[in-house]
Amino acid sequence: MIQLKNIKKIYKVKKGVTFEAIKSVSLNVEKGDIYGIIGFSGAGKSTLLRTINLLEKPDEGEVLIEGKNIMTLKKKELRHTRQSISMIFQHFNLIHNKTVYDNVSFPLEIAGIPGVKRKNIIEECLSIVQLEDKADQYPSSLSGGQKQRVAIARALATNPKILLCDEPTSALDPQTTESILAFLKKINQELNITMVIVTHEMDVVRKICNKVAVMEKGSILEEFTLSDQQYDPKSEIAKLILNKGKRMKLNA
Amino acid sequence: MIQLKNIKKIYKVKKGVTFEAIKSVSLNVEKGDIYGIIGFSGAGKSTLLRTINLLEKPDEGEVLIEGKNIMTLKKKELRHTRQSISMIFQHFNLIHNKTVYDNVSFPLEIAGIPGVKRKNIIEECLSIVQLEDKADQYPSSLSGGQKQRVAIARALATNPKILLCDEPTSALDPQTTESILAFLKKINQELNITMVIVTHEMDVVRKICNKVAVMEKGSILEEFTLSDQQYDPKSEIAKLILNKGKRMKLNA
Amino acid sequence: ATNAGEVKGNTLVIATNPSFNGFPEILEYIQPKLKEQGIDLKIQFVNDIIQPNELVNDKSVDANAFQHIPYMESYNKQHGTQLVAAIKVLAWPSGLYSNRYKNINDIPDGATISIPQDPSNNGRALDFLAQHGFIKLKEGVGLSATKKDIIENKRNFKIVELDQGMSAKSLDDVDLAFILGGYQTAVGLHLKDALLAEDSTSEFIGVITTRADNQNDEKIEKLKTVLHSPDVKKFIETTFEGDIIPVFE
Amino acid sequence: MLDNIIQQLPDIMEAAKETAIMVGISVASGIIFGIPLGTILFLTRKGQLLEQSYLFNLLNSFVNLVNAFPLLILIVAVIPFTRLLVGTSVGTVPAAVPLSIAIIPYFARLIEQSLVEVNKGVIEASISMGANIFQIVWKVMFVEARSGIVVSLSNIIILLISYSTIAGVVGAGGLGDFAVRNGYYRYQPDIMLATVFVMIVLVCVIQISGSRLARYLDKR
Amino acid sequence: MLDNIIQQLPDIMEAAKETAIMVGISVASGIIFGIPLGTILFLTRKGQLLEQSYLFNLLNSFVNLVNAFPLLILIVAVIPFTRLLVGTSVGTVPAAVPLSIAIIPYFARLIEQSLVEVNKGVIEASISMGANIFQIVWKVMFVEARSGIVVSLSNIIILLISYSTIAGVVGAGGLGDFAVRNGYYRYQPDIMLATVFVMIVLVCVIQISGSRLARYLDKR
Ligand SMILES: Nc1ncnc2c1ncn2[C@@H]1O[C@H](COP(=O)(O)OP(=O)(O)OP(=O)(O)O)[C@@H](O)[C@H]1O
Ligand SMILES: Nc1ncnc2c1ncn2[C@@H]1O[C@H](COP(=O)(O)OP(=O)(O)OP(=O)(O)O)[C@@H](O)[C@H]1O
Ligand SMILES: [Mg+2]
Ligand SMILES: [Mg+2]
Repeated sequence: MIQLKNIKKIYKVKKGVTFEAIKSVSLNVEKGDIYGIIGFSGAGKSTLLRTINLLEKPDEGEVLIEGKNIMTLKKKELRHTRQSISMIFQHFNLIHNKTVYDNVSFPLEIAGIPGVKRKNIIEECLSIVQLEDKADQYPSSLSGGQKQRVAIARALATNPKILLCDEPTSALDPQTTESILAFLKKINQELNITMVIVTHEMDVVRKICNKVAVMEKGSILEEFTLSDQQYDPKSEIAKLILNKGKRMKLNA
Repeated sequence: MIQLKNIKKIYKVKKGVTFEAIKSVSLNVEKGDIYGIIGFSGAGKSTLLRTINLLEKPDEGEVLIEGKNIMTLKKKELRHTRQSISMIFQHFNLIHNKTVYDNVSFPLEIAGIPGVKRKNIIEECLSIVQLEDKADQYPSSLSGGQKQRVAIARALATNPKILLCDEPTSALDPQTTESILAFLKKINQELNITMVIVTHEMDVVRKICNKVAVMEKGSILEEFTLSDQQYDPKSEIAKLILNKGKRMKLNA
Repeated sequence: ATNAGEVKGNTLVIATNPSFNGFPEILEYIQPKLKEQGIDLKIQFVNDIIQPNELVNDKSVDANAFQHIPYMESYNKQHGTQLVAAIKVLAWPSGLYSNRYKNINDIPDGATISIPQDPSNNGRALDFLAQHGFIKLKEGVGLSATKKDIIENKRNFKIVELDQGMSAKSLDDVDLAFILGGYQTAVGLHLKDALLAEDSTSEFIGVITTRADNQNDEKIEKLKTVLHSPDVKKFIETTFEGDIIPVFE
Repeated sequence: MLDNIIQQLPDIMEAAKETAIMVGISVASGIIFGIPLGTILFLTRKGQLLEQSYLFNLLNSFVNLVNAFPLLILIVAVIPFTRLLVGTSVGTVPAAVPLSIAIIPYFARLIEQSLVEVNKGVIEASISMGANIFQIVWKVMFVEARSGIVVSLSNIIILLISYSTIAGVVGAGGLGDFAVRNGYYRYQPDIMLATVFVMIVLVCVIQISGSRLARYLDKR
Repeated sequence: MLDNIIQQLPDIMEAAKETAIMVGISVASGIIFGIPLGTILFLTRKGQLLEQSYLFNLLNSFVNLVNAFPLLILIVAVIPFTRLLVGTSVGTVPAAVPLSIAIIPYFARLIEQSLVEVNKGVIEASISMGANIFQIVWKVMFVEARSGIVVSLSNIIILLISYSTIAGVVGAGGLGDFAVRNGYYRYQPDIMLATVFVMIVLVCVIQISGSRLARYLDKR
């Protein structure tokens, strides 16, 4: 579904100084995967995620979506492809001068969904994130978690084939997280939506991911399937996931 | 150290419609406490925290810091009091046109700390959050976690008596969170800094808080001491903390 | 432009409007001649028709050179000043010009006529039109006439008021334009091309203006001598090709 | 004194009407041409969505060129164009042509600057949704920048009210010209004061309603 | 034609110097008075840090009042003040007085608008640190708004270059007046073109460097 081939991303920090945020990373996400990307702060997770829909144009490498190299697509085709890839941003990126309702409506308008249909979809999405009562408010009057939930609702609205999530539950309490994760799992299974989730919450990984990549300093350190009992984790963070996973099982 | 008495905060949503974000909340934080505030998204945690340094002026009630009602202070005295209360914001609120170094320097300049001393303090703070190498960069070129760490460094710089943290580790990976929490614990013990931490990460509560308040819909549902083995939690979220706490002990 | 005010004993400061044809050229031409007489002529350019008089009146400058006598008189009346016409220099005979018609008798009813809007020439144009039977003005308004003083406009002329600098440029927009002497050259016309023109003995004589207390000043006397020389006369005649004419012998 | 003013009141009102016509037409052209021009300037800038240095440099130079012209010279310079457009170059409506030409690039600059202030993350989000440029501009940038645009709009209206004075040279009339001609040149200070007073009231109304509207539209 | 221009070149240069003086002084006053005025306007607005509706209304009315005056009338109206300040009312330096008075409120508006765009969270953060108003303004607001301020600054310089034309009525000279005199009244299109060309170059230099600097200063 998603293939990244030898992606490299270099930022210019200042004159003469560059920073290699992604160093030749390859990744293969299959249809129906919920693929977790974890790693230290600053490892390059968000950057990598953003190359998948070409928000960040890699300096080297290829991005394939359903086998097509989207870096060679014409603008119009790229836009079309992007309409089937939703994204939840780390900093939410809501439109401040639109109400919650209109923020969720926005991707639907872009996708050309007629007005009559939109209303139902929006209300449904808002009810998933339990924000029906805030529909008429503007983002600035929302709490952090509420903003994040609007961002989630917005991403779900268009019923995407691929969902890219950058720390989608970072501002949410455990119960809300739980219910959102359950919903994501459900749409993953029922609608076969592929997801890539950047997160630092090990619980999130354990609860819904089937595969995980661990990033460090711009490279993928290791990549494993969560159900793989044999797997011998290399990184601390991977051990944390797998060990805890065992512990939890013991306690279940 | 910090006493909130019958705090009430009402927002005007639109003409004629108001929203009671805080409904008569009282709270008592003692010197040296690490006081956790947890609860659902939108419960009023951030709002309550922001009343402590009067960023949000309560519509009713009193805010006492070290026994003094700071709502009756003159502007200058209030500023002075605020200089000893640091805050880590949920959305970081870094100054975008200042480098990481200058962002950390800023509260020191306000506190009137001479230039020569500042350099050492700033470097120390940046090393605590492991961002020495990003000192010359601007916030826009930082990852989400790095921004949060700058906000932490900035809050620590002035060596405050009180530290108000709004989800201080929400954007951080487990290891970084661990090291920051360890540091917070350390300064709490060594310098007797009082902290109020709003968080949705149960791990954070378990690891460093000694007291917890659970908020729901603008009220404090319950309040308990973490070391209190007898305590019978009412809310789901409190059970989550205490139960898991037990589990972890079993596994230790 | 220099700052006025620092007038020394042998310095003569004259304010002039650089936009109007005639005086600026003449003043620059006589500068060296006055120098020979021991007078340092300083020209203060002021692009306005009120300020030059104000400056003379409040003694910022010694004299000005831009206006005709009727304007000076009405200015005196309005502002309560006592400016005097010290030296008569030139005349700018104005006239009615047209790009659309060859003869003044061809001008149809309802034609558009442009006139200058500045008060020094607005009344002058209206008065001219009245004298030649285009319109009738209220009794006795004379040169201070405004459009409102038109009491009869049988032929339904449409009168538009423009900046004097615009009148020649808008010849393509109007049927007939009252153009002040000197501006017609901008579009390659001369006094002889006018369908109707003021005669050279009209009262609109450009003068050097000064204060009453100053008019017998030695420097003004010397200025007069220099200005009224045959040399200057020839200069005016050749420079302005008959569109601006000297009024002294 | 009051007599004089009352007597001239119809003329002042007529002048106000002329100002309204000139400013109205120019503001309309400012909106119709200045907003797109400013938007294209912004979009074709280095590092922006439609980066296009040739087009940007062309438009930027054009904007600078017009902004460099003293208004009086601009009025004269565009006479042939004015004549082509409205048949004549004298009068109130024709005067709106050079005023429009003067205000369009100036407004475009203000629009450009308002768009610069739009949060980049929001634009990125709409790109990620597959929005086309038109949608991004119309549904995101203009929405986010709307309060700044409203303030700029009231600024240019105010600017135009005093600018239009100069259009008096082509017989446009208007309040400014009326004040200058009757108040200054014909020395009727009372008339001048009365006319300027009307202008001040106009300006206050526009500024205050602009700033109210801007605050109302700003939900950030 | 070229001969004519070359012959007048010294005059054009002299006019450029006059423009530089007028614009220089006015821009300096704009910075010295306009920035504080705009800042106070912003701070005393409803809902802002120093909310003070009396002071705000007073200053706001003053700004509107000055902005409502046609420049010519303003120049004439302040003559007594000019004379008090610099001893005379005619010449290049005196002309800078009304120009300054005209530009200060206008610049203040632009400053006010730039400050509105500053992120509220950042201001809140500095309040929470116990910063005083001066520190908040100086170390936060101006820092965050600096690129907008730079653009506004180049905008007013450009505006002043063409504004200064009107100062010809008090004998200020300058490029605009020179162009008007020669090109408009005297009909020497070559001289006018040459002069306007100098103005265009000036404007381009200012706009481009302003916009470069603004982009360099913008780290958001
Ligand atoms: N300016 C405002 N106008 C109206 N309602 C507001 C405003 N600010 C906050 N609220 C409401 O007050 C409630 C409490 O907000 P607050 O930010 O304190 O929540 P929180 O507990 O911090 O939530 P989170 O965990 O999601 O950050 C929310 O329901 C929010 O929508
Ligand atoms: N525009 C930029 N210029 C320079 N460096 C940048 C820029 N953007 C990102 N970086 C650097 O690239 C690295 C990777 O950033 P990225 O946002 O991908 O990290 P991340 O893994 O998502 O971290 P976090 O968990 O903290 O969000 C960081 O070290 C960051 O400082
Ligand atoms: Mg990230
Ligand atoms: Mg919160």
